[in-house]
Amino acid sequence: MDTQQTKDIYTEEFLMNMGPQHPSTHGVLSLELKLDGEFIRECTPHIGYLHRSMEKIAENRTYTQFIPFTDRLDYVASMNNNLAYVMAVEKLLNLELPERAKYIRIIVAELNRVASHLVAVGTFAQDLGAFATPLFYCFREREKIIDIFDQICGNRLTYNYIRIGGVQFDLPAGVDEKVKEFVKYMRPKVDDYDRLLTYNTIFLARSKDIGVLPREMAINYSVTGPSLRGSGVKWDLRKDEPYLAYDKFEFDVPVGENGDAWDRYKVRVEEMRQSLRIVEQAINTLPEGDPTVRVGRVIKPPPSEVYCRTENPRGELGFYVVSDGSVYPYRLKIRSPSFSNLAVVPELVKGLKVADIVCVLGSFDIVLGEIDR
Amino acid sequence: MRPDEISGIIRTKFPQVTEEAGTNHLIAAKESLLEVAQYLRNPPLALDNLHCITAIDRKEKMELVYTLYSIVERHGVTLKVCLTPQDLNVASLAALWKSANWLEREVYDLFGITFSGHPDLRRILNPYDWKGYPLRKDYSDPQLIAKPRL
Amino acid sequence: MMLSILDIIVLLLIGLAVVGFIAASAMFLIWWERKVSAHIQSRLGPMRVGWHGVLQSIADAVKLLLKENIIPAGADKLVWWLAPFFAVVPSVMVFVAIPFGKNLIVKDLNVGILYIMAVSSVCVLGIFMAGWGSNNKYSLLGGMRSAAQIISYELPLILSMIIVAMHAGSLSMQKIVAAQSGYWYILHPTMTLAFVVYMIAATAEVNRVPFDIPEAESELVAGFHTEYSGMKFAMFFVGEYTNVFLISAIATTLFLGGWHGPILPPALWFLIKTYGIVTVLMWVRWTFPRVRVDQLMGFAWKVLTPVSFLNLAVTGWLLLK
Amino acid sequence: MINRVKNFGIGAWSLIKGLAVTLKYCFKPAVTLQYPTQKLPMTERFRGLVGLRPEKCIMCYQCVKICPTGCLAITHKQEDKKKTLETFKYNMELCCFCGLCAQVCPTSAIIMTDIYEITVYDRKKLAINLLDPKKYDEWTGATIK
Repeated sequence: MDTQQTKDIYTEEFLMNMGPQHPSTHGVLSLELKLDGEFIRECTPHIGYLHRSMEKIAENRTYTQFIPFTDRLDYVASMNNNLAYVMAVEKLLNLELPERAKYIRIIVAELNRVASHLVAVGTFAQDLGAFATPLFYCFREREKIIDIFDQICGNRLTYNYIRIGGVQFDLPAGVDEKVKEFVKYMRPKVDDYDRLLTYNTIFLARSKDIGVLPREMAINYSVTGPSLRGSGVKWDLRKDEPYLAYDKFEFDVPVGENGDAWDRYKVRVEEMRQSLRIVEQAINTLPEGDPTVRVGRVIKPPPSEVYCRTENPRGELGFYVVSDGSVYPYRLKIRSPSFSNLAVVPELVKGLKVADIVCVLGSFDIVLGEIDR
Repeated sequence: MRPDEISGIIRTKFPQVTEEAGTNHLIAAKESLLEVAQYLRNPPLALDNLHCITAIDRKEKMELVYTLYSIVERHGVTLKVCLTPQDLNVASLAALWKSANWLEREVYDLFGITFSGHPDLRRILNPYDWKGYPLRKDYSDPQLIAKPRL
Repeated sequence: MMLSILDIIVLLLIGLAVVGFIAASAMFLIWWERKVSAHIQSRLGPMRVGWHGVLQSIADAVKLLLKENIIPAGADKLVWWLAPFFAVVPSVMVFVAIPFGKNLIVKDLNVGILYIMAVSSVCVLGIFMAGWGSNNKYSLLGGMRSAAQIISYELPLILSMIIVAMHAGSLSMQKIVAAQSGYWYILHPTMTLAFVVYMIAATAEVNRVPFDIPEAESELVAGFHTEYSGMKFAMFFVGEYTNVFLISAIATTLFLGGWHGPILPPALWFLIKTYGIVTVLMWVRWTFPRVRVDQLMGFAWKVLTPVSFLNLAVTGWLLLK
Repeated sequence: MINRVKNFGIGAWSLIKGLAVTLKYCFKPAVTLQYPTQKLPMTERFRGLVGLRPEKCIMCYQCVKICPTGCLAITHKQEDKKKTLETFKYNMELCCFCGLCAQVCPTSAIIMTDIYEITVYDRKKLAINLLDPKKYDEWTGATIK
């Protein structure tokens, strides 16, 4: 670019602020872009607009009272947040769960994973310019899952359903029919997304070889979840460190080849299919019995520390809970997957164009509630 | 490898690294942290993924807990460092693991522990001109309405 | 030649008719686009204002009329104020040469296509002025992109039009339609290729998806018309829909035999074909993602232009053989 | 050169397949509701506004203790061993509709109604007293199950 001819033309890089209020930053994230025409020279994210200091709140709430707050972390997949937090506390109490509770939790968590991936796929297509049509299709399918959750636990977004020692209510009567019917309804829809988006030549041109994340850099930045699997690392907590009853179901872990935006998107579409397989197997072999263990109203775990992590739709959500024997947790650290996933974006974006930063950001599918805590 | 095997290897290499009672968390001294971390990062244990850094304010001392994992070997180690409230400073591991960059910035922002050798140690979650470190136990703020204790 | 009072009145009446038709067709197209996009996305679209939301466009127009006229701080006042006019007036001027029926044409210019191309390339000025005048980084980017895009897609557009002119032997629109009475030009092999190139280039000319880079919602917030609200935004909006109507009208005239058709009156045939192409454009708009700037430019210069030149050469050889 | 044309063909074919998908859904019935006229019936376990059946309340303060955001406040009078409710303040602004109070209440005096349209012009009206019967008339008739 700096041939003799352009030496005497005085060009200047200009600073553009993208966010915190911008159509495709997936929340209140502000990206400061140093632009040279269309090319990005430097990108520094500023986060913290949604910082509610959940960890300070947790120190003033009892263990049960903090469950509704975990819904507000990754508000797109709040069942999985409940699950991670409650499993950490159960590890503290080293509580043994009945089989039925494990199965219900898996069904609910996997359905929420499908709903969360639907949001991710819809907004990623929207970021690439397929205005509103894929998003509406994804939200039409997601609405069916929300209806099932509404019937199970009474709320449509912040479920607060999983309790320490099991679940709040048992599954209502007609739900397993509805779940089976949903799985049959959803399978052809995922093939529709493949035809509409995945192999669309413009979609490929926009997302192939953009924001390539090599294996080592992904592991070094501790990127987790579909973004890590997109770079070809076969690491899925449900398979490698099975918790609950995941080892009883057979499903496979989709892995991308060269870690570009398209691979991360493809892994998510593939994971939807796998989650449907898990839900189908779980709902067919749902054991009978009471889904909750009798836990006293006042929960006082012995003074100790525990770290428990689960496979969230966005990555590995971990809770480091330190208890000092009182009713309140002494310290509660939330290790959020989107926080580390976002740390990679400025590295990948140098030299790309403005249209590509939106694509890379969408392919990492970050949620700001989880980053800012 | 099983946790006790791992701690066995480490403790033979670094005698001054002790093991916390009950759990197999390893406690390293502040000065030798970088050296131990260097060893953990390389092949025999290949802990290539600094998963999370937790700071715990125990009033009389500040604990830093490094949760390390290895995707290649499929095992993990928890390393602890204790800091006296006087000099809240420890070597930064950003050179070894790039994820430490943001995680250490968050610990600095909420606890005030400075990491020497960190590329750009700034606040990350709170506004850049925020006074005080919110997650410390002795942090008090007029607007903070403590919920009535039971 | 002095225009007598009577001539002036007749001209004013014709002008009024054309502008009236443009406003009505823009209103209808806005409503039609919202219904088509709604049904594609399995929802209902406007349903409340009138039967199936028919009066929705009027309601929108009134709303935009009542909006406050905000001039952004530090905007280049004159350029910013003039931009909407430069975007709309050329589209209205093109209507002179569009043949709606056997003699339903404002003025059958014998340089029809040349006039159309000359006038419609002024639109890019309006968009660029909007981008530059609004003193907003997003608009600037949008304006720059639109300038590059429209200029580079003008070449394939003109070439595909010349191919039709070569076959028809004249530039005048009526003569082209007359030449297609028995045999629509689209059936001729080189013409179908020209039709495809024309449609792609024309979609890029009016900034519609997959080429809507200048007002890319998800990157540049709203591109060149970020700072416009109220009637100024309405002018850009009407301008865009008039342009869509125009490129479909030119496409029907050049390739689908204008107002030729078996039983229905000619004007009705013309409208059916034009709105058919507009519906296809809408269908394309609500399906495809957006192309990136450099891919768009690469596609224009590396694919469309060579193909058009090749087509031109083949047509020339065929005609002279 | 040949595979450039082949790729171009595959690309064009993928575009047409995409168009086919949208065309397929174009003729399928719409799934949306016209909100103010058609409303989605809420399920039986839906957690809307907090409702109270005062006669069942035994003033055990369990709900006040469990509420994570502290939006319930009760005062009661104690005359020779007989407790009567005085006020039952409920602050809708802080309520996060988590349903913990309804779950912990021994006599299920406090329950979650299915009102979800909570809009007020003045913030102070969000703090209401659950005892007076006209509390929910402003929003569609209270459907205390």
